[in-house]
Amino acid sequence: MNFSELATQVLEILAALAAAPLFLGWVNQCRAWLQNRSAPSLWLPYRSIRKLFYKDAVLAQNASALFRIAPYIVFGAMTVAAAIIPSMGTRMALSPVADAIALVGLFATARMFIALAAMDIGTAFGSLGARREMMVGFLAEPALLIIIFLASLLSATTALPAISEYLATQPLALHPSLAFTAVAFTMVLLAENARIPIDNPATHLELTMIHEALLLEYSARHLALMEWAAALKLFNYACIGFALFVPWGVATGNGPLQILVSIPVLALKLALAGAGLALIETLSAKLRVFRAPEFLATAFLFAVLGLLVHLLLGA
Amino acid sequence: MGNTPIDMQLLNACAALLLLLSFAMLSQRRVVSLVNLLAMQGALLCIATLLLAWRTGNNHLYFSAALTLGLKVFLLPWLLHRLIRRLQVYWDTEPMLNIAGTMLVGLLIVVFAFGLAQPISALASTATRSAIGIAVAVILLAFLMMITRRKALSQVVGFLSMENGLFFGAMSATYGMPMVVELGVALDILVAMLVLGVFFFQIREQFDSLDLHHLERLREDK
Amino acid sequence: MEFLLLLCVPAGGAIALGVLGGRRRAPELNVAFSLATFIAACVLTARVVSEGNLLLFREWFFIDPFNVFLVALTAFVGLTTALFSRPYMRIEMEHGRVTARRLRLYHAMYQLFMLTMLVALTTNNMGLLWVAMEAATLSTVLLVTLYRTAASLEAGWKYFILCGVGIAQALFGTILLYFAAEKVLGAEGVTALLWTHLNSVKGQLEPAVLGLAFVFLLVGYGTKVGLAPLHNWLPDAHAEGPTPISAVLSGLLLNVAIYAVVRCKVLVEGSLQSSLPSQMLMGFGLVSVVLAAFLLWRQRDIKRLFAYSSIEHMGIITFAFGMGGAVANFAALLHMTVHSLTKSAIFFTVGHAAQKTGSQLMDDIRGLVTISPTIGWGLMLGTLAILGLPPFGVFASEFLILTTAMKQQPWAAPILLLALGVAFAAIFRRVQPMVFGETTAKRLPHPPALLPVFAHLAIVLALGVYVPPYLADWYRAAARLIGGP
Amino acid sequence: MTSISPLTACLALIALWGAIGLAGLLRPASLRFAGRALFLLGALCGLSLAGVAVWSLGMPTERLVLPLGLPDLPFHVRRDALTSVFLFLLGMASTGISIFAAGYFRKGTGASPGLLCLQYHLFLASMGFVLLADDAYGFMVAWETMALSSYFLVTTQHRVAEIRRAGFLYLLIAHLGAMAILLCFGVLQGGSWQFTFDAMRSAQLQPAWATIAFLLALFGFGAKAGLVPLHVWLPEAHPAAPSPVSALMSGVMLKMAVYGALRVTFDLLGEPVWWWGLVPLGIGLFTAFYGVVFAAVQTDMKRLLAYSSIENIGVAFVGVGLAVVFFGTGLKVLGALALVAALYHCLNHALMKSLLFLGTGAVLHATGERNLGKLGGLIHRMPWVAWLTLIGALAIAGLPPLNGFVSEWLLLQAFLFADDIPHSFINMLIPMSAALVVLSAALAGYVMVKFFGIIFLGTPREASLSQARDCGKLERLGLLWLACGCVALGLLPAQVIAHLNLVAEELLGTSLPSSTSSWWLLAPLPERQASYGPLVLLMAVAGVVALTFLCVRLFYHRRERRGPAWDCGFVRLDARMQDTAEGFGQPIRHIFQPFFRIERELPTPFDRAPRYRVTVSDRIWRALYEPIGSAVQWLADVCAFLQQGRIAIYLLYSFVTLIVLLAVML
Repeated sequence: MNFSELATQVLEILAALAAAPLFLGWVNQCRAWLQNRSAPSLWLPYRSIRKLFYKDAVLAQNASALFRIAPYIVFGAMTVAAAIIPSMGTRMALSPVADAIALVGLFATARMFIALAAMDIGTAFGSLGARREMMVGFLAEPALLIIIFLASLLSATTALPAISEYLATQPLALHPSLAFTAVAFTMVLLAENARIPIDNPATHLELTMIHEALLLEYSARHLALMEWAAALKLFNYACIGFALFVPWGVATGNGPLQILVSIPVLALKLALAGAGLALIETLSAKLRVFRAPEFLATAFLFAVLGLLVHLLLGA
Repeated sequence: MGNTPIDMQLLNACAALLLLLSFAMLSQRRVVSLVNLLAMQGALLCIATLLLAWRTGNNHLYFSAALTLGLKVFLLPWLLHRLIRRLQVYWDTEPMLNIAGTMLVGLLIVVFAFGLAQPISALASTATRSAIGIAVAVILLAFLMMITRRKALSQVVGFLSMENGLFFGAMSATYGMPMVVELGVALDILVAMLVLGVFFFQIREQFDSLDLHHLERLREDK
Repeated sequence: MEFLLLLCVPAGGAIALGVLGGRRRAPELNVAFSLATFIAACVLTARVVSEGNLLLFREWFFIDPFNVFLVALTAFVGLTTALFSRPYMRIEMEHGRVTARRLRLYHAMYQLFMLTMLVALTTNNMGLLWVAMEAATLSTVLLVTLYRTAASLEAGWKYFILCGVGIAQALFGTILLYFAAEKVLGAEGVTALLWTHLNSVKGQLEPAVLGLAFVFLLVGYGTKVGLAPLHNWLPDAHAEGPTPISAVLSGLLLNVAIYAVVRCKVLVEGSLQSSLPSQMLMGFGLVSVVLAAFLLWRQRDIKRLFAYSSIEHMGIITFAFGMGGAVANFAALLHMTVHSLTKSAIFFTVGHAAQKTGSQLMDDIRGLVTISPTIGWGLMLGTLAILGLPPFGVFASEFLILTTAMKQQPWAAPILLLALGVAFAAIFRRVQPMVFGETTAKRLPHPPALLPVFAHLAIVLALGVYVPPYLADWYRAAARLIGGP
Repeated sequence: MTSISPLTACLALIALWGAIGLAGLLRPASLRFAGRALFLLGALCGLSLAGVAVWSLGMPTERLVLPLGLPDLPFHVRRDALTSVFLFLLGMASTGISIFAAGYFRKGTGASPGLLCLQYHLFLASMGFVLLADDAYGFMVAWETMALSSYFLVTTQHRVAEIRRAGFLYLLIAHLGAMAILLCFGVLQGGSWQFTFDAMRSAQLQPAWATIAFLLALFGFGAKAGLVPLHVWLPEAHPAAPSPVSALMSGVMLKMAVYGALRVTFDLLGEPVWWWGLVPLGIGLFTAFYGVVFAAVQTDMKRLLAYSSIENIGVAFVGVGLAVVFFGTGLKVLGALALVAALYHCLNHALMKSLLFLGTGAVLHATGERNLGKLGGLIHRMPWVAWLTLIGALAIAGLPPLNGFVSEWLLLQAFLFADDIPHSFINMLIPMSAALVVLSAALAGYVMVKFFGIIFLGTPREASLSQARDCGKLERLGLLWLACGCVALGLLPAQVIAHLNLVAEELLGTSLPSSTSSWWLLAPLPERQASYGPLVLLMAVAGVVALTFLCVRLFYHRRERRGPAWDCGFVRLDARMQDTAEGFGQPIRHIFQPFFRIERELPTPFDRAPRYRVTVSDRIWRALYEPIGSAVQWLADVCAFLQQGRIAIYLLYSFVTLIVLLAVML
């Protein structure tokens, strides 16, 4: 572990923490534009997080300690996840600590804590949200892993930085298998981040909500952490997507210059991804909750198809 | 058969008569007659034994003959008659298989028995070796009789007839078993008869009849 | 001397109890005679251990490794059954099911039965063996009908007729044997019926005759063993007689019958030089095991249940003897030992259980553990032992039999295992609710005499993990004697 | 005095367990003596066994012949690395369980403490002996004793008809399995007719026979392990038993089946053929999936855990199958990886499932309820149990940095590099299997949220729950021990694997290349660059959490109020409005409908007292077991027809038999 790796690591974490709400704001802005609405400020997520931090917290009477520590754990897990994903450079101090499987595990841990915390108060919505969240989770998780498997098969490792490095340094070639998995990944991303076909981040309509139902009882700083963690999650997913499908521009060496170059590249990728996400969200309609499994099963199918294509064609 | 000595001719005649008696028992429905036929079988056995004893000069065969006379001609039939009188059972009901059918099966059995006895007779050195087949036939016919009868008493008669067949078999194959064994066998049969007598009274007491269909309760296909 | 005592004590006992058997202290007297028999058997066994095989009374009787342990076992189970029958019959008297006269008959016949079995086991004379076997039937037939109920009369009648007819076949078999032996050994005297002599010349005996003789002997003694389809008397007789008699019938008489079959098989196989007798034994064994296993499934009466279990085990033993060879014979002998101990122990507990609940129907017996922990656990452990669960000895012998079957008759092993599985399910699903569960019956004031039960089970347990060397040596010697492929 | 070898020490400890059991009969009614002191002694014994096992791991194989057993086949015992690992598992898990049990048994619960003590310690001793046995007879004796003693423990509450039924089913399937094992040994000896394992090792089997032996072993051990479709006893027996016994059965006894499968496959059979592995792989996958899907719809907390055990044992068998496939195709290092994953999973499951079962035991004692629909909010009343159970729940859900994740990680690593198998079709199937494993693992998370959330979180669903008390000191200690084990196994995988590697070395002749990088990093295959460092991961997360907490505290700490729950402004909230266990399982029921046999009772609009009832049951019971039952019944009826009670018919049988035999003889 040398200094430059450590520096890259710290930089990545800070960048993720800072850029995640921004990315969320950007997606929202794009969406508003696409929907012909006047867009909220790009900085709105920051402001609302700040506002929440300054409020007095209200806890339900029977909230247990689990309810109170869950936001911290979720936030911590998302931050560490951000540290593992090679968003700018692939040489990071923490990269040997967790590979892609552990990354999925970290996401799962966060999910489990959110779900448990939602059940803690004992409201109907809380447990409903927990149930739906876990349902989406158990379907999305295998799909995500299959996607990662494919990349691992290509690069013979499960370490995300190594995958990214491998893919980035390969001569440009068409990987038909990756096309399938890219579609699958997008679907998983939508589902996991409570985006439109599965969930509507902007609604509290009780019968359809998933993510919001989980956070109903949270207020003030706890809610702020949760929202921030959600933004981080979206950011993380976007970065995983970059690492797997558009790794070019990521710093594969230790030089400060390479890192510097990778920052605008990442910004560009994020901007495009945000716009694309907004486009998808605009073009699709919210599915009934019962349809969510079908949606995710399709994602899973695409991922597996990608895998099969890879095994068949060797590409 | 012209040069067969007279005593042997007599012996063979006895054997044939034994077989005939077996068939007669198979077709007989009156219990009293059955017992009489049994006694006649015993008598024939006795004669056969005497003939054999005389021919071979085997002393213990005389004893056997005496035993047969006492037990099978007098004692057992007497006991059975007594039982019949006391228990008032004179007729057997219709046998399971009709008489003609039984006879036919009996005929097949005789054929089988003769076939069975063939290798044994071939080895026997006794004068009576040809009678072994008849002994086997008597045994198997008695078996058949036990199967087809429905009264306890006629079954017992069948049982005793089987015993006669066995005795005749022993006689014709080996001039009888060693004395002690023969005594033991006789004792066993006597005790068996006594036990049976007790049994009959118990059954009678319980069911008011000696019909075997009372004794068909312990079964599995309920 | 010991030997004379061994036979005279039960004979004397039969006479004495025939006179005094109805008295108040008669059960104790019965125990005393049984104890004396057992002591005589022990002394005899000790002598055999030190001196080797014995031939007695002008070779009319003999003791070799094959029968010495059976003698000891018979005397031992005779003693424990007497111990068990003491309180059992007393309670039966109190319930008014037997009168003093019948008790006298019971005690006298009990001793007579022991005598006949001991004679059958020790005699060297095949004719005497037959006489003793027939006498064993006769002495027990009146015991089966001791209660004079309709069912017991029916059972007794079937027992008498079926076994009588069967044994008549055995007599014819014996005659044929004698006929064949006479050619070799001469007609003078009785040597032609002495097993030791026959055994020494078995190679010269005429195979065709011996083959036929074996069929008659097998059908004859096989009826007494309870081999299917000749077994039909067995469940009835076991279920309807007094329980001590069920215990000795199942635990001892069947052993003696199988002993007779095996003695005959040794001779015939030596002469015949073909595997036909073995195959017949295996066939009978297998049919018995399978049939019994499925019939177990339908039982409602507890004593019938275990009677069928006896058929099953006799089938296993017969099958093992049929396979022959050192290991299978060894296992079969071991199985005879443990089966007789276990089964009699089970009948003891069953007797108490049925007495306490007043019914032999399994649906009426519930929660024995609650009524009396000793009876409940005795029945449970006994059942598990008889079902062949380790560490009980039955498992040891079944293990050996099954492994040998896999070796010699691979096709039969799965069938046996399947039947054992069915039997396991059939028995255990009945026994479990009897032992466990809720009960309405009250805990009884006086504890049952269960020393015999636990003594038996302890021996069976011990045999599962440790076979004493001298016992193993007997088994081995006997296994060699029995031979086989 | 000769020096003590590990083998003799193990034997002595196992004998001591037996002696402790028997000592329970000295004062069977005394709870203090038989129920407390002896159990604590047993725990000490377990701890020592675990210690001895660790001590012995690196040592060479030892053998011994005991002067017991059959005359020609005395008990052979042997200790090698595989044995040691499982002895460690037994010792570790039983220590925690015994401590818990010492505080658990109360007066007036069925059997007397002395009897329980006897059965419990006999159970432990027999499991120990299963591991040491080195001949077929000794193995079978120990194996069946294990089944028997656990049967008695299951039926402790024998007055309940359901429990008796469960016990019967359990013993029956165990017995059938044992028969298959016996047959398997019969095949394995391969003509030498020596039933020592040594003879089996040296036997040369024809391929067809070896395959048969393998399949028989799979059936036999699968029956014990609860592989579908032989799993039916498991969800019946586990809930029926007292909780420490459930823990022991689920946590330890099922592992004995894995041990047996490994012993036969890799040790006794010697050279497994690669495609054998597909069988346990396929069955394991199906079992894992089946188990977890059923776990998700259970409403009884112990049944839920029982199904979860089925899942986990399926995963372990997936590892075993994968190891066979790899080993058979010459990919020995990957084989070692899969094997280590399977072993690791066994170890993990032993601890975490015991922990969860003991947790349910504590809940059961405190509330008297097993039904999830009547629990809730217990985290306030029973914080110790709740938090320690949470560790178990997170571990079994396969979340980092706990132990469940490690084995899953290893297994997935093994799966991922299966593309070297020289059979392209299998090559394609194996990543799919990985997907199924992941799906099961993810569903396990679902199940655990349901389990923990419904029992401990929310508000109490019954008024009586407010009386619940946290468990006693000994129980806490037992739970704590197991929870610490989960954490330790999760955080120090490199050390554990270094030990498990010895087993791979022994069975496969290859071990994983030792992770050279550092002690805190798990990198089983260095050339793959894949690594996992749970300790650092935990520290990183903890660091971030602490930092966040500090920041929040320093900069933004505002007042905190308690108020009624918001719930979108709904005011008349009560405990019955929470999701029930049935409700929580609804999505699973919906998605995986074909797996279940669902009976619904729907109210009509005109019902005065509308009732809605839904029961979910196992299809396999209907499809497999009931036909077998009726077939046996039918055969029994046919046999019974032969016996009509008529003496003439019986005589006819004798007659025909005689004639037939005579004809044969002629």
